[in-house]
Amino acid sequence: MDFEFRDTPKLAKFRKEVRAWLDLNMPMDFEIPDNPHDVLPHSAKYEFILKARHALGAKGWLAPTWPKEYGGGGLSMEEAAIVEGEVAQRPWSRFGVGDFFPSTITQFGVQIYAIGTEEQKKRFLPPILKGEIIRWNGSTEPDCGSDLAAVKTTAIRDGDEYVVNGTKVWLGTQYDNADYIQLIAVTDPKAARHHNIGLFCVPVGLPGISKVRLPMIRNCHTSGWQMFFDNVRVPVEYLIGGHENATNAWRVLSTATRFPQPNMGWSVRDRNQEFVLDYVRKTKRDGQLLSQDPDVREALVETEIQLEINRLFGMRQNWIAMTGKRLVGYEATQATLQGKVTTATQAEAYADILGPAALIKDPEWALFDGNIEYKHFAPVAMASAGITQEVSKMIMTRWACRVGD
Amino acid sequence: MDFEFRDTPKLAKFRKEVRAWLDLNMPMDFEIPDNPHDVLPHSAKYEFILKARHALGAKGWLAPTWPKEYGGGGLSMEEAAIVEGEVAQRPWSRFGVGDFFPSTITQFGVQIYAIGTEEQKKRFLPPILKGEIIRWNGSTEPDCGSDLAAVKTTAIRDGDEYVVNGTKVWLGTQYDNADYIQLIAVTDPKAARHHNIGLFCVPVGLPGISKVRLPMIRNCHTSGWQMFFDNVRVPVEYLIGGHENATNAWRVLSTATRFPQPNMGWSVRDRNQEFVLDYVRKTKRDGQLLSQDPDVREALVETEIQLEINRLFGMRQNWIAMTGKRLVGYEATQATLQGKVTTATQAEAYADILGPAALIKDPEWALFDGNIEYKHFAPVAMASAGITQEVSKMIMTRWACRVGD
Amino acid sequence: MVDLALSEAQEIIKRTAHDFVEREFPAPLAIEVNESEKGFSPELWRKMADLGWVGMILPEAYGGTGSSFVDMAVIFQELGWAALPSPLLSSGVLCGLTISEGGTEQQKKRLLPSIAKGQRILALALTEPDYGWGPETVKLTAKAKNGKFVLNGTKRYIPDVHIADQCICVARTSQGADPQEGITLFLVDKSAQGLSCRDMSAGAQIGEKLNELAFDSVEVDHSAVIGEVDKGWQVLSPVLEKATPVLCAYMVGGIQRAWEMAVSYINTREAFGRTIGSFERIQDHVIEIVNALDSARWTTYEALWKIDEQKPGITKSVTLAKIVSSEGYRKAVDLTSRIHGAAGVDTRFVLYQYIKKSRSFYHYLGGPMALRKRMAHLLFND
Amino acid sequence: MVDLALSEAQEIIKRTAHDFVEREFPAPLAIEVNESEKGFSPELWRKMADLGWVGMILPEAYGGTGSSFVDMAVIFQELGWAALPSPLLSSGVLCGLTISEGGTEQQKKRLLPSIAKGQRILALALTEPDYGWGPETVKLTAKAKNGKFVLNGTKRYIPDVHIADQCICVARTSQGADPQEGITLFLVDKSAQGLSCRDMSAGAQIGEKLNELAFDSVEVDHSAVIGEVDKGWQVLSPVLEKATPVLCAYMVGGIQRAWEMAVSYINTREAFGRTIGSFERIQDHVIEIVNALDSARWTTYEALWKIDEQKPGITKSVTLAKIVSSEGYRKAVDLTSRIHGAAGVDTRFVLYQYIKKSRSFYHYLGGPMALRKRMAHLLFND
Repeated sequence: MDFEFRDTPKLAKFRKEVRAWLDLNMPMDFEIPDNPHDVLPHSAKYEFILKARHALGAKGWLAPTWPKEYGGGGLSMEEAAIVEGEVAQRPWSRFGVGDFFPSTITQFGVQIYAIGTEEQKKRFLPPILKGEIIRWNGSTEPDCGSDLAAVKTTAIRDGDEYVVNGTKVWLGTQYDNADYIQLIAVTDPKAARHHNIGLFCVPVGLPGISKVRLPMIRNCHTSGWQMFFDNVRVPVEYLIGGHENATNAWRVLSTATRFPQPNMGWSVRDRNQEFVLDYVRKTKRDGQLLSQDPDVREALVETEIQLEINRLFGMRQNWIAMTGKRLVGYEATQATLQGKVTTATQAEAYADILGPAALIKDPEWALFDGNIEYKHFAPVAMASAGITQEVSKMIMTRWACRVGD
Repeated sequence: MDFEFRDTPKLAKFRKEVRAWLDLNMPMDFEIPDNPHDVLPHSAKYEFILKARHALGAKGWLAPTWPKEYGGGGLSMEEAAIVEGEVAQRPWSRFGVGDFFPSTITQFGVQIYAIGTEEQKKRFLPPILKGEIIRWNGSTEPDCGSDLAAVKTTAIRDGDEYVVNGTKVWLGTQYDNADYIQLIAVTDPKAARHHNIGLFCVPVGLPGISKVRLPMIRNCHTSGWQMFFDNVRVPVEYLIGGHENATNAWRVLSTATRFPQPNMGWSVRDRNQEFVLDYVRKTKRDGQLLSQDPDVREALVETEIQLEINRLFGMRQNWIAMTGKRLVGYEATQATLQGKVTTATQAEAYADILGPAALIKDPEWALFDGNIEYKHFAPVAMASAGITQEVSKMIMTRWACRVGD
Repeated sequence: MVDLALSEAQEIIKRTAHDFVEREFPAPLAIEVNESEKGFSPELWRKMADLGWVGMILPEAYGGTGSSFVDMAVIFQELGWAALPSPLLSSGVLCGLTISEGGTEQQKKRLLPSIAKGQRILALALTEPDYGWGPETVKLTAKAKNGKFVLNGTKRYIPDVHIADQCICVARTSQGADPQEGITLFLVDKSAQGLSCRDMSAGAQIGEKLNELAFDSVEVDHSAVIGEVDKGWQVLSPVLEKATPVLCAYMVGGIQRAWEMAVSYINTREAFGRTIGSFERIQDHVIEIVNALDSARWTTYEALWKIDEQKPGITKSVTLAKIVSSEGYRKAVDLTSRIHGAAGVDTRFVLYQYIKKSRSFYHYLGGPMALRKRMAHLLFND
Repeated sequence: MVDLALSEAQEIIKRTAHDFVEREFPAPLAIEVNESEKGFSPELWRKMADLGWVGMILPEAYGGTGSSFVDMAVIFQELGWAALPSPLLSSGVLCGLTISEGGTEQQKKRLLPSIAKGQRILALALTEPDYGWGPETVKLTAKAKNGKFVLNGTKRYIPDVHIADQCICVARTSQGADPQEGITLFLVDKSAQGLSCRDMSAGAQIGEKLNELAFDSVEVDHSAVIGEVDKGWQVLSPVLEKATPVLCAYMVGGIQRAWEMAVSYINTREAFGRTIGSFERIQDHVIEIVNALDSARWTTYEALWKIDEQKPGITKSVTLAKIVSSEGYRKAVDLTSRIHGAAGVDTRFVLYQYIKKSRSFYHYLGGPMALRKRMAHLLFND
């Protein structure tokens, strides 16, 4: 057994290269704007992220472990971890490394890789993996969320095109514009559930697409979009894989470990925990250091325990991916669940310890540049993002309970 | 609003009478045997409980609020609370007042009252309410617990008798012998589920009944029984109400508040909590009073909070019963659930605070005469007793979620 | 004798209040007012004052109606149900009671009638950067100088003061071994020289505007002192205690509304071919909400009853109620949000207002971590 | 580089151990042995010793095999899976390591080979009525007198000592400001004059027999001292630390078995016309068990790996593993019992043995409340 990431001489050399490259392309002295979680279009941060992402992408480091032929870095897991670790140690990474490694890769890229034709992989993956394009996720509808097979949007074949009609919600919650929509739609309303849904890569500029803003709980001032598809004609080449493949694509996604998410944090301590530990070590309340308050101590012990389990589950995910032993299992879902539990534990503990200061966002008074406030609302804002805990448990049940085996 | 039990002059007089009666009939100096939770037949405690119960029953105080015509005390809720409170303050009540107010009344009595014929009420209720007889609960079967409608035991009418065949488990977990079995059995195997089950009061002496012991987790040395019914012929007069009434009888029971359980504890502090509070106030570990350990304090604050909520839910139950406003609701089930949550919180907290001493039962070393050990295992031993939390939630769902409304 | 029902008169108050908020403060308005710059509707405030709610627990002799705390809480529960923001707790309860219990006859005559009518709005300025609700946290100084007092220091996280005419500033006039001694209450005009008020809640998701009040050599007359010099805590402490379960009632109303939203949604929203209310995981969330609701409700009303009837154990009951309400409100809205999926984070949905309020009231008048410590002190008499 | 798999050699050890307990210790025997008067099977113990398990982490020079802690833990996990009781932790790990790390050459030669062969059984007598696992809890005195030491005091909650030949008694020889100083370890014969051993666990539902050892002027020679006089804690402390994750592995095995029982039951038991595994409330219990299992598993093995590789942060990892394992084991068996309904409290069902063991190991080598304090000290370097 080995629980340690350790640089071999070869890896140490690689690390030096990574550092040098980052110094050159993503310098340490980039000025961090206020409210680091705000991603306003054309804001300094937005521009910086785009620039940084393009640079990382061009180098192949946005998708470090993916094959080079598709625009990935062709790196080993160990090398990928070095890239992530070094990025995470830069001061500007307090934005969250997720901003640099977008879900366009970790979600849409994985799906195209899993079910796309060779031609589609060659066409769509390189710009995705190089960070040149952003896709919005067009899965959820007003009446369909967790139960994706219940989508009502239709895409009916008409000659060499699919005609799309329907409404999607909560697109573009992270980025204010996109190149494509990752769209699922019913291709045959009469066919059986789960066997009648297609996955499309829809260019946003097609006629018949319109959108309105959906404001949402979050600590950035952005929001999501509601998008309307009114007889949008999508050429058949934008259908990814077969016309009934979307369910498989999502199943792959919910359990995929082939390309581990780079922000698994297996080599990086949680920055919020570090901030709060440091804060209570230095801050006095009524003449006593907060770190001497037994309740503060116990609350931070509990967050530490959850974070440690989270770290180990993340390490296990990456190890499974590295060894290529299993493509699916309950472990990925368990890690996701533990992540949500950990975040909730942190959110409550930090608010208990820090009082109303944990709720303040104004740069003058906010703690840790607003990260604490951001963290506090993350469990609420992100409860349904990607997957709800309830649906995670449905998935986990299959393996954990051996139900149906 | 009024949250207080307060003696009016009339009630103060009644309290004096109760005290005098208890002094005479259940004297303070009764010697408490070791292992107070052991109810071995013919043990000193067993004999004492029987004697005490008969005395209380003869006085009508075992079922203080029930009509006198059926053997109850005809008392008001306020008077009943006085009886309970005074019994609970006697040293020997550390056995738990539940030993004096048996489930034969609170379960079987309620069912007979709810669905029995007037003749059956007149016949069965008086000996039950006077504590002269004990019934064992013959509901659960090896393959049927929470889902009572799935009983396999049959009771097929043959002339003036029902012929009973089947197996029941977990009878007599509190008492080692009984007069009757509260039995549910299918009266018509072909009829619809829930509409084919009869409730019987079966005399234990009938030919064809046999039994073996079932050892179980508990802190008394007793156990349950498994009972076999082999062509037992039960006269038709022992069928309570109609031959398809058992489901109703159980539904009444799970939500009934007409006759509140006397051991709702609305006027009595939890004795274990009192013991532990007292213990940590007096006991030093490494030279420091346990009550000065912040973790001990916080653990007991949490048990106190749960106990207070428990007390208020119990008060509400008795108030609902007193005002006769509702016969059914989610509140009774909520109170039961809160009771189980509270007990589990106590069990864990006391073990955390007291260490392995909480697990010791030997009289030489046990804490609080073994009550702490008893409390520790109660959440496990009693998890399925009466009703599981899972089924409680099923019942609570109907009202709390308005599902099906 | 135990009676957990509201009296007939209270039922009428409850119906009146419920009808009022349903009619005057429907969800769209709740969003609009709460999201407005001041987070306040002067029009609604006037109507509430006209209904007599502002002076409800103030003495009849000074324009109030001398009602019970349970009466007042019945109204607060409905205000909380509607998420209606107002300075009622600050002005009508905290400051009104402080003046009524600690003020001179002259102060009462001068201030209480206009407070009761809602014409004068007061806010309590107690908490400081070193956040807490005990006397040891009061560090803002008031020094006697030339027959006046000069106030220097900073108050933070103060609600309602941005719309107030005056504030009651809790200041330290002397420092001894006992932090309860040496505290003095001052009535300070918002327009006083050297006093500045800034909104701390910009961009934040908190239900009430929180302000910083900076006192830079603010001079006040001796007549501004409420109660005795150095003995202010003795006036304020019981007021804080009495106001707490009133706030809890507001939170109970919020939990009630969260439950109603949850029940309504789970019985209409479908997933996997069923209404989501048929899933046990969803049902269990609702059961947790109901448990939070009833726990908060009964601990709160017991505390209020003890205050009205002057029963022993008020501190323990109030502490219990605030712990249970703070934790329960947050849990209830978070679960309601989860039940709603992505719809639960749509800020056009009124639930968002409740999520924010659950946060701002979580610590107000004392957060669970501090109150659990207090509960331990009560359990161990130390 | 990160590799969470067992080595091929460890996989063989695991299979061997699993086959052994499946063949030699089926559920009926698990009940019989655990419920027997001594809670011990000498026959199984001999077989375990023959397999080389007892001396596994003892040096080869003294009859051991010098294996790694992970190797040892692989076996403990299978023993825990089977709920097999033995003095392996007491004799082969705690006492064996103490002698191996603190004993003289002579002591090692004399004691270790027979310990490794299982012919000599030792138990550790550390805890006292004032229960705890730190040096400050050691109050039993050893006073030098006529070239001997005289031991007086009481040890409590000591497992395995009733079947041991000797015990290592942790005694206080001097008292200074630092409680870690002044502790001495003595090897004491069970038959020593003045030493009495009594079973404290009569009637109790604890997985291991716990004993009281009363020392009434027990005299021992200087040669009985292991390590230096007054410096015993320095020997014992790292041994306790290393033994802890080995115990955790036993608990991980128990959780694994609880999960298997739960999965088996929910897929066969029916209620309301369905297997109970189709109910979300039941599924959630199993998910909680799996989360407890994996949390305990990975924290435990990381701690063991750190010990084997002498990595920094051993104390934190060990503390974490024991907190997570203690809490997880209890939760897992309680949920498995609940899943089984009344069948879960039938003591003829082997689950009962796991319920008892989850209790007795909960506090052994440190309970969560004390360990969370230690974790705080580590976080804040105080």
